[in-house]
Amino acid sequence: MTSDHGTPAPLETAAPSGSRVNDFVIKIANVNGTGSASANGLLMKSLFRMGIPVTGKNFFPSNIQGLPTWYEIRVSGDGYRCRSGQVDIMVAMNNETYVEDLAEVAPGGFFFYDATWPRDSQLSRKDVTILGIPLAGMCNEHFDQARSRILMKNVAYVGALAALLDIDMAIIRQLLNETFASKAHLVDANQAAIDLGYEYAQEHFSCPLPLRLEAMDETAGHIMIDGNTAAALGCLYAGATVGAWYPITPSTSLMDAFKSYCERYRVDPESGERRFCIVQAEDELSAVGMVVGAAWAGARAFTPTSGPGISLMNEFIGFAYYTEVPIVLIDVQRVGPSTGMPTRTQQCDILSCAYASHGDTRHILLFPADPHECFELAVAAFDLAERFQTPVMMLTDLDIGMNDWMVPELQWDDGYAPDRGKVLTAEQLAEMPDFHRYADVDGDGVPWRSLPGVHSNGAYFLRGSGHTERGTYTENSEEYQRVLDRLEHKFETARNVLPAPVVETSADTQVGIISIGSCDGAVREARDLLAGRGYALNYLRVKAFPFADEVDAFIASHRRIFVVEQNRDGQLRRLLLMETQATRQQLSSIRHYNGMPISARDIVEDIGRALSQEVAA
Amino acid sequence: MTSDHGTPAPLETAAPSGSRVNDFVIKIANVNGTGSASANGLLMKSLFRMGIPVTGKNFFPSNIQGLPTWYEIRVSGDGYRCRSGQVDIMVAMNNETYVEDLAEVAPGGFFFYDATWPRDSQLSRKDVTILGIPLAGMCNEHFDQARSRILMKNVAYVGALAALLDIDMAIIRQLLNETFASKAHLVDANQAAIDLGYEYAQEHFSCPLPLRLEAMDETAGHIMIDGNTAAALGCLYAGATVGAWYPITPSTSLMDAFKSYCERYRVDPESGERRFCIVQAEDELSAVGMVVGAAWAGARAFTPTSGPGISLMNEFIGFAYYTEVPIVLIDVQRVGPSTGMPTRTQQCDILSCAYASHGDTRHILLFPADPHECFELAVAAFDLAERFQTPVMMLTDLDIGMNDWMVPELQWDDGYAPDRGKVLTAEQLAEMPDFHRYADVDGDGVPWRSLPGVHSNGAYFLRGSGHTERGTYTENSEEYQRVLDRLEHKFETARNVLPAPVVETSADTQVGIISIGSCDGAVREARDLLAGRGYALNYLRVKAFPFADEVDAFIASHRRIFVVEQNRDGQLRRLLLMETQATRQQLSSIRHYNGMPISARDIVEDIGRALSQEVAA
Amino acid sequence: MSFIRKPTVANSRLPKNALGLTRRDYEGGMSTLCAGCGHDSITAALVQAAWELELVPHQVVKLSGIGCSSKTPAYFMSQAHGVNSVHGRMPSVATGAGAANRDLVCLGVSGDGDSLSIGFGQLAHAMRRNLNMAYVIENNGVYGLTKGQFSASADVGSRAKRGETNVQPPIDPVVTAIALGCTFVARSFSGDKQQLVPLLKAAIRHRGFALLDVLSPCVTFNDHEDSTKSYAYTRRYYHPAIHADFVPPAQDIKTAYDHGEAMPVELHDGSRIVLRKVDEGFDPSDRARTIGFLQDAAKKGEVVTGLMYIQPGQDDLHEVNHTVPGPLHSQPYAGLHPGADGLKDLQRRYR
Amino acid sequence: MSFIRKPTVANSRLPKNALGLTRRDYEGGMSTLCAGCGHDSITAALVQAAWELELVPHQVVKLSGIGCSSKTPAYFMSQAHGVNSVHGRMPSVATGAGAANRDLVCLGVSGDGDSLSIGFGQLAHAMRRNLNMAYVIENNGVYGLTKGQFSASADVGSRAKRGETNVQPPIDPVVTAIALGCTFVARSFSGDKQQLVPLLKAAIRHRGFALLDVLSPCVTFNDHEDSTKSYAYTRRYYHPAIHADFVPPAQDIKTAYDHGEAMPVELHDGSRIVLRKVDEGFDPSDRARTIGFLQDAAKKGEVVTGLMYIQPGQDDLHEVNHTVPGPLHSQPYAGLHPGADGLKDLQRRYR
Ligand SMILES: Cc1ncc(C[n+]2csc(CCOP(=O)(O)OP(=O)(O)O)c2C)c(N)n1
Ligand SMILES: Cc1ncc(C[n+]2csc(CCOP(=O)(O)OP(=O)(O)O)c2C)c(N)n1
Ligand code: SF4
Ligand code: SF4
Ligand SMILES: [Mg+2]
Ligand SMILES: [Mg+2]
Repeated sequence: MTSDHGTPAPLETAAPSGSRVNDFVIKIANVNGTGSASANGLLMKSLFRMGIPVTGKNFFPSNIQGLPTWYEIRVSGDGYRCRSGQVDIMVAMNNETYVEDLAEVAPGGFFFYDATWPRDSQLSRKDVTILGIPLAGMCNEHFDQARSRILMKNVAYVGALAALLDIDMAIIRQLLNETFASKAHLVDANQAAIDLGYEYAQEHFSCPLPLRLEAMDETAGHIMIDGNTAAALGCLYAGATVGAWYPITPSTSLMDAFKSYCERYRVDPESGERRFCIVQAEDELSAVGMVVGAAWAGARAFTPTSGPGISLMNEFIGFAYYTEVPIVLIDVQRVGPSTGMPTRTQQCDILSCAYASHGDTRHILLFPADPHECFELAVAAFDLAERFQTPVMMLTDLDIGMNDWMVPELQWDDGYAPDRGKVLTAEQLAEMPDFHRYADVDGDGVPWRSLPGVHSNGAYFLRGSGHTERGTYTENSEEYQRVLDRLEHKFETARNVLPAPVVETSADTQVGIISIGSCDGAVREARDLLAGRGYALNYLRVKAFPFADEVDAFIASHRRIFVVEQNRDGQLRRLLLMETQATRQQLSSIRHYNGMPISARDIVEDIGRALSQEVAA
Repeated sequence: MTSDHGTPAPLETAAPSGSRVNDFVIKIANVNGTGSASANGLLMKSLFRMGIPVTGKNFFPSNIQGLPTWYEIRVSGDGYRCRSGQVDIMVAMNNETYVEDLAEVAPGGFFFYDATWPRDSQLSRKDVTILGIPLAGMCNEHFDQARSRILMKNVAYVGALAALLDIDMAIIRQLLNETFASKAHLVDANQAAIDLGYEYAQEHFSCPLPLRLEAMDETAGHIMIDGNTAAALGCLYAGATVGAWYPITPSTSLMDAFKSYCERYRVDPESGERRFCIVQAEDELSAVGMVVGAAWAGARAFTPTSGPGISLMNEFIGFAYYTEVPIVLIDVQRVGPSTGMPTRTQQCDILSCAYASHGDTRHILLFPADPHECFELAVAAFDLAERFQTPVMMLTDLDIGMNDWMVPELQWDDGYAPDRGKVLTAEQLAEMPDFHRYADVDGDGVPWRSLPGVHSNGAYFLRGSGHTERGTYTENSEEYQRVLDRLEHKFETARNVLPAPVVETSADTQVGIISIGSCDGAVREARDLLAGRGYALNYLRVKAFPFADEVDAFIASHRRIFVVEQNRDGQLRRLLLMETQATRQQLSSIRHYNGMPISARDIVEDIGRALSQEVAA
Repeated sequence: MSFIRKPTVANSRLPKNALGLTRRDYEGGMSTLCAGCGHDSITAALVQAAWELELVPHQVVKLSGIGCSSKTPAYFMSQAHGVNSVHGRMPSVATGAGAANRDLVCLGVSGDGDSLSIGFGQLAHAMRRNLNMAYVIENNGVYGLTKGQFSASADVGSRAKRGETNVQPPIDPVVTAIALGCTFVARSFSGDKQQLVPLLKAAIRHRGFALLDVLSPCVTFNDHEDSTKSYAYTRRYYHPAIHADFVPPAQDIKTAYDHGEAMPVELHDGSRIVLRKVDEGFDPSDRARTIGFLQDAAKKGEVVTGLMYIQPGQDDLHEVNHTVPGPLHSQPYAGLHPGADGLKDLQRRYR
Repeated sequence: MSFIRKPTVANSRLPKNALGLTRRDYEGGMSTLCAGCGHDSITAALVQAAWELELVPHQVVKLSGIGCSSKTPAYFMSQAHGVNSVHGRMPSVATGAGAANRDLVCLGVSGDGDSLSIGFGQLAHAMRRNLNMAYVIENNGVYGLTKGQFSASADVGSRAKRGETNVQPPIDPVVTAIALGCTFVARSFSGDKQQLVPLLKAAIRHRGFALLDVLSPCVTFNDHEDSTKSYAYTRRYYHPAIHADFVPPAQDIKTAYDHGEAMPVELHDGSRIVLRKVDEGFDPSDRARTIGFLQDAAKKGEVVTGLMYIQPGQDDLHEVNHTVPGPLHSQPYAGLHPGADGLKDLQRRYR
């Protein structure tokens, strides 16, 4: 039969790959500003509710309305969280991108488009089944307001997919009820759109497709959440009370979430008094300055930002390092250099954060791999910053921060109390007429600090200029060096107290992978694929800088290590060369930096080739 | 005899070291704001004119008036230019620091102070000859204005030293005539002060001291100049026409010098029109922004700064890297982190400059070792910046920039023409309706550029956001990556075109030293001293980053290498580990970072110990 | 090297200016802004003004920072060079470009966030230097590109789309510019092309720093009820205080203004701005009174527009510096240094 | 840990304030500034004001940027915490400190370079937030610490020690602050302690941002002839426009002012500033007129001093935010998060 829309498609011929359950990728091509987000959310949530592991990745433009945007949902019964690297079902809602969208579909896949307008004949592809549904047409008939016609068109394709993939309609209904709890008319409108799509598909196609869904029980105890929200919850639970920020993609939603949670949990119902203070600064220099001031005054304070913000914060980061003020920065990395691609992902600020600011400076960095770790490490960031009285930067990225990830439910131990580190009380200070702010009294390189407003014995002068162990101004070589050397000692003390790397040395092999952050999912799948090809690889994922001894141990016990990261210059590899015993020969670089989240394929090809050459040689 | 001032000192007893000619250190301790600078200059110049190699180092406070300041003159017939690490003659003009100043004198040395006021008995030291001259007293008798009394006191000690060290009085006279050319009365006043000191010394002490001077012919063809002035001359000869800056110690005098030379050589005598434009910016973000704008518009433009300025310039540096605008930055390094010690020296911005700005960025760095190289490399900086269309940073330091060094006369080849790199003319553009700003048309990674105002075919949009080879906006992975990969290619092209390292592999040994910038003098003297102890070491001094192949070759051919640098974190060593074949085992770190210029001793001790242990082992 | 040729299409039927260029020759790439965004109307006005002024496209440089507004230089005069600087730092880049080549016609387009938040310091200092440029603020009271946070120009009581109400006093770029000594200060509205085009022409021709604050509603994030920067609000409280027309050197005022008391202000190149007051309590040469006038109007919530202050004849950056005519990069190299002999000579004092 | 004890000396004979503290208890380290530097006189005035206001030293935070002026917080109130921030960024640090602990008495001391050049943007935005602090600019028209370059407050025609004459219009912090809506704006002179001390007290007690521009000659780089910021020039053209006295809550005005028409301005804590005009053409509650007055005076080269503008009762940063009383770091941790159950609960919507 022809692949014109209407008549059922001869799936056998066009889908040689045959039937596949709970293991394929749906990609929705749309135009931004048309409210496709809620439809995509509805679609993904319903799969999640069916107990099937899913991940959703949003590829949107750095603009507000009218440009192409894509949403990619990977259905993976095996629970793989990264991009698979191929598209099986394309929902093409944007005729501007029909051609490239069709080209992206894997052989045997499906191309599903809005057939309200006659389709461009160029579109046909022998190895792809093309399904057309007059979505706009149906919605224009059924709805009268212009806006709802646009919105419902998107909801309608969810209905169609429900039929084609066998999504549980009860779950969709349930989700609509929850989403529009109070507004019944919206529930009905959306349900109507769902039904339009559903019924049309049932009528015109042989449903379900060979790529289909089956309920499982793999999502229990999990949630779907983005890293910025999770990090914001971490800041809430860490007891951060001052947040200063300047809006910048992709970090903006982090402070939005923190704000709304504070408004929910920290406003006195009677008085309306607020137990937090969030300041929108005029730029990042000011935002970090506010955080320095607040932290110095005793509050837990933080600022979320992205690359350009880190560059602007450089001077203050060095100030906080040298004056030992516990500030927390969250860098949601995006594609650099400069303004780069604000809505694409990369891990390109590793080096600039590790040594941020002029002069001899080194900083504690934390590297979460997913939203769950964003929550945990955000809490840790504040404890570590105060314990070591130094800047702590958590580096996430756009992929983690703005996409919905399926992760285990966040846990909280009510026994937790913030670790304020060495802060002197009024009583202690009263006993201490000769307080030395910068002396190493305990031999761990960490001095004691005092907060303003507590006791006059604690008064000292915080200065970025040369200072003695008492905090007084100096230009004396020995006095200066004593403080600088202690800072190095303090950094060493921190090394093995930081979150430990994740090590998986199951396999008895001399070959391994070291990776970081959001590469984790792709690395895990790649290891399975390589194992399938007979290459077993051990794995270490760094969670913090400076690197713990385990990192050196792992390096020492592996002949060859592939360093997988998402930047051009192999920044993690460089850091390992500087800060561990690793040699260049040992560390091969696998770099992916085109702005799209890394997939297992990006890794498997390179490693496979490298290892096969080894064998050959 | 007693060491009270007045009666001749029994030099034999107090000066066991016996007589030394043209090889000792004079240090003058004074109070800043008392005009000691000119007296010290006079003293040093007169030795220089006697044909004796000298270096002067100024240790001044970060304040304007009333604090201790020191000036150290090393007299070295052998031509060593670094600090010797000991003081033989202390001229103590500041009773606030008498105690520490006396303590600093080497056994057998001399302590020369103003005996107008009875001296503190604590001062006596058996192994040091103490000479008192009532300088203030004599000057108060002889001069009547308060100000000239203070000033002349300083000139008077020059007179005394002239007697004690046997300085050629004719030369002093000559210098006074030159300095105060037009103002005869000043010549007389100064000469009078000289005579007061001279005659008093002749009368009361057995002159000359066993530490004395003898005319030589070792300074012919040389000049005494500071690095900031030399760098300013480099900018003048390079044809830089726009300078933007924000004052910061120790870089301020660089722009001052550039300005005065421009006013001397670039102002039309008739019209008074100026062929340059210097803008004092409101801060460093603005200064570098102006340089970016000027360079983009076609002028050779630069900004001098120091560490804090580099931190503030980070965002724009990344912008210029990615948009390929040829800007020149001169970082006169001072002690960090943060404000640090603005009037002390360090080499602590190496790492932060090499990778300045967020995202994947790497920059061309130049490392002059003395004022002579400041001149040469400043010129090179502009040629390289335009040839490779990227930021070039020249890293000097306070020691080079603000101290007077004896260096070979600056040479100029009138055949030189600025290398503007690949700039398209109006004619070329007229033939080029489809100009691609960011395409690699020649295979060397360097694109062609067009200047505003030249031809409409050359019009393009300079943007720090993702761009195609045509310079148009993109969020497309491939288009983005093509430009980013070319940037890396361009950087590789530059590698072996940059100023080559200075290599001295005379000795047939597997042990070597790699060093940088102002360490050079100390390293050279250290090599001689170590050779004396039987340790011959080869030597490589890097002059540029990225490192040329010679650096890898040197590393490959040496079993053990000592990396000598002036910072805490071994930044050059880290850079070598990242960017060359060097292994950690190979590179031992010798770090000196207390703010004082490194001396041969600081190196010899460590290397000597390390090597003797090797033998032992 | 070698580049591919691409044929250029001539559009013959459209009206041409003295340079033989049509309006289309002053247009740029396709806008990617939201349909109805005020910024696009300002782009159209800029095209009109440039065409009428007969600007030579490649002599013009378009500069901006980051933001929806800062994207617009890509949407006009594609034959002119442009810079999308880093956020808030365009004034310094413009200063450098202007310093390097005084012949360039320097045109800045920015937003209220780019200019009044992160960029306020640089903007103030560019005014102080009386840099020769026209600087347009496309003012919508929000950060559009980052989805609608309040900017420093948000008015007290204005409600954001997300619900919160602004309580911080706004920075009024016009009042501030006048207080800072800016030599040309005007306000207009993206919806009033009649007023905007002549003001743009005058701003471009003014030698020195010309600030033009143009209200430019953000249809997506700040065009709702209770917003004081919406189309509806602006139209409702719109108060043109003075008409300003631009008259090129050649043309004679008489012919241009047969009636109405007109006050011509002569510019450096002989062109004039002809002012006609609508509002008596107002004098565009008296700083303090204008500020008072504006602040009283602000209390009433009025949006006063027109040429608020002008002071021609004040030296610009190059007049202060006595810079040679022409681009500095075209200065013969020989004139920039004293050569080998000069170097020998000047080193005497270092001996 | 263990620290060495050091005996503290009590100076019994000196007069004590209500807290039993003497002036000496409000002093700091030895100044390292040049003999005669105006900044040292301001330090003395600050000591006097703090002592008279009976400030609890450790409740005060002293903040500054970088510069000779910014060194001065080390020279008073050694029992108060202090911050020497990075150059020009003190306002943001003060904002953070103030945000974290509203009980602190926030006192900023800066220079004209630190505040009007590199720091102008931050200063403007701190004013806009009406941060509760007193901000003193020790204004000498130059960058002292870097040896005398002109700053943004240098007057047109003022000659530098090295000879060049300034041609760029100055940024007048008082005019700019008024234009930006600052709620307390005053100018004084380091040489007039009579006027300075009460203004400092009023500025410290004013709730909101109080800007105090104090002319403070740099004897080393800007006190020569042809300098408009010298002692001589300032004394010569000195023009106090209005007297301002500070009266603490308890005290009764009558007793304080038997004669002369006094206008008392009540502050949030019941204390008052009593103004007595010297100059009729002047009203410290009318922004525009004050600006006009100042600009006319500036034309005559006059140095107008006094409390130029005051607007009490405007919400400060915390009143806007409805922040709880007391330091945020003393909020019980339990009240900052909903605990394990709350976490379980709120995650429902992520399923
Ligand atoms: C250093 C830096 N910080 C933050 C951002 C994010 N950002 C981009 S545009 C913008 C605000 C733009 O507002 P405005 O200038 O008013 O332009 P509009 O979009 O409203 O026209 C911000 C905060 C950035 N690009 N760079
Ligand atoms: C980022 C940075 N840039 C430059 C400097 C150098 N610097 C120190 S103080 C100063 C100017 C101070 O002027 P002002 O604030 O007027 O203080 P004054 O010394 O005149 O009292 C400058 C430019 C610095 N410390 N940091
Ligand atoms: S978001 Fe607002 S400012 Fe940006 S393009 Fe859309 S309407 Fe214009
Ligand atoms: S240089 Fe000027 S400002 Fe600095 S201390 Fe000396 S007199 Fe004061
Ligand atoms: Mg805006
Ligand atoms: Mg100053």
